[in-house]
Amino acid sequence: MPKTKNHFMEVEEKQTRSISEIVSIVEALVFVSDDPVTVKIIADVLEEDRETVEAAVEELKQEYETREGGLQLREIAGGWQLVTRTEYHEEIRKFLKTRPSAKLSLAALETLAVIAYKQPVTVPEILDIRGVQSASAIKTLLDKKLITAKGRKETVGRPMMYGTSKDFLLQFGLKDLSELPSIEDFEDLVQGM
Amino acid sequence: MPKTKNHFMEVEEKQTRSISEIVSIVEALVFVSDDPVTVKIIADVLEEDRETVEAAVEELKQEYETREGGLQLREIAGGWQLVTRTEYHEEIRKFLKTRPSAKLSLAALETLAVIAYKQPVTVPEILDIRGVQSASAIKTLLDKKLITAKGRKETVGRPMMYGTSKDFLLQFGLKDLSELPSIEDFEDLVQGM
Amino acid sequence: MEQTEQLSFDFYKETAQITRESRDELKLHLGEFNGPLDLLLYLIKQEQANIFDIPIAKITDEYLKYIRLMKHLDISVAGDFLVMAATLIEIKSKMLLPQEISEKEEEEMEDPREALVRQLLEHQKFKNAAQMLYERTTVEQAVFPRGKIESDENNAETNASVFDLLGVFQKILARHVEEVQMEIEREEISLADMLKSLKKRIFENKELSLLAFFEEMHTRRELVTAFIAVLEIVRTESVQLMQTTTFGDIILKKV
Repeated sequence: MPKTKNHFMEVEEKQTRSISEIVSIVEALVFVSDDPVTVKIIADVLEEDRETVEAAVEELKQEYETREGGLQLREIAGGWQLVTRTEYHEEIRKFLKTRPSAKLSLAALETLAVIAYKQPVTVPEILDIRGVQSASAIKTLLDKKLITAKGRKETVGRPMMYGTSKDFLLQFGLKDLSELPSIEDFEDLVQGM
Repeated sequence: MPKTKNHFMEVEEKQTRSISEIVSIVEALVFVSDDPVTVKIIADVLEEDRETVEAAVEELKQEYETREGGLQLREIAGGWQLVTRTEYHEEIRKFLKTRPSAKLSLAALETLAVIAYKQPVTVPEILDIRGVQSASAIKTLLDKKLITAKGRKETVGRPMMYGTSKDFLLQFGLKDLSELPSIEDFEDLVQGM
Repeated sequence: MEQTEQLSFDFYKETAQITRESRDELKLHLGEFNGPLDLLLYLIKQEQANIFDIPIAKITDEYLKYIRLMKHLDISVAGDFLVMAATLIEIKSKMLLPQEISEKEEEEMEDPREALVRQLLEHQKFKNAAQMLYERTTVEQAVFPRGKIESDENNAETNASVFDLLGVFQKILARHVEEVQMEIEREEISLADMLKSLKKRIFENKELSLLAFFEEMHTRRELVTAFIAVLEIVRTESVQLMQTTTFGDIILKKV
């Protein structure tokens, strides 16, 4: 529809976006971005001029204000960002709390993997394998009762040893520790059964 | 604005959200959630009944469709999710500087098709249908979390059974497994080889 | 210069992937996808034959011709092809047998090709299903979820299964090996850095096993640096060397 005349150059073809199309693209870009997006970046990506993009952003902002929906477009730190409206913060907070808590962070998961496969294992040994401090991950795992202390190791400093708990078996659907897939199993799978 | 009369009870206060308010809250919740949100969760958080929330979701979906902006509300993997419209994928990709993510190999896709339609299914059964070893394809699918192990089959060798995961639904834009076209639908094509 | 011309696989046409190597050698590259069933479907199509009435002698000959081309194959893949070759030869010979129909068996006589045809049809169905998935994923790749927002940070969590656990563990091991290699390859650790880390270890744990500390070193150079660092720290800091038994481990202890 925007192609009203013949274009001789590729570049010119790109200029034929309607303003409402540009508004839509701005919305999509702001939505997918992790950080606030500047007009300049959008203009560069779309190869549109700054004024056009500024007008589009302004229109989008107006649209969100008129709609009075759950979201708003706001300018922050020199860029644009989609956020929820402040009115609904209570519901949002409540919702965010309901998210399943059985999930583990990657750090915790890594630490758990080391403990599961190397148990009983001490904190310095875990540090050695993971290459990073695991104190907070270990605390999380203890809190979630996925691991338990298994006495002290008779070595310098008598560090505490850790192993997996019964809850660990339950949560990962294992009858016992022997049901943990072995690394060799995995290799077999790769090589063909 | 919705507070037109005096309320004597806390509980009643919660019931006085207007439908447009609920629509807005649904939008905010869907936006903040990092996974598709079910009507049930929203209903629980808002302490509204399911039907009300369903109507609100439907209205929001209509609104997005009418607006024809950069975003769409869609049902996927049993929940609702905000995503960009397909039209603007080139601009978004350029903005995110991502190339289309590596597509699955044909071997992996074929193996995935067998698993999707025959689940739970074992490696020997997959071999039977595909006529080739599928070990590396299965490993790829496990790595990409498109399939998961579903326990062992009580037969000779107790082979592992596999089925599709929630990520599978997400990646292929399916509400649930019943949305897969039936395998018989593909039969007609056979004759036309 | 070896130039490899690759004719890529076309999803919509069933052409086997052919890699042209140097020295006029044509090699059929049979990836996992183009298994024996695919090759058969391909040959049947080439011959414009009816899948329900496969000219088995002709197709078998063609099939074996291809098999002969496959010299440098992955053994497990080649195995699948050889199994199919055997099946084809068996069917072919059965069909060549004079049709001695005993009265008893007459009703049960089955076309020797039947099982194969069933398998081919089943396979073709799933190939079509794979194509459907391919189309779906293409659409899905044009759709993007929102970027990270603040509430995600408080909840940077992943779901876990036993396989995740194993996968993660393997990655840690791989990373570990990599780090050790990198340490060997990169410039040796400086005395200052060695001192710093040694100090940190002693002050955090109050004491440190000298043996354990030395065992962490990956090269002779590092070991020497570590040794100098220990001497230095005993000289300049309030740290003592202690040995509990005559040949026992030496402990670095904060005074």
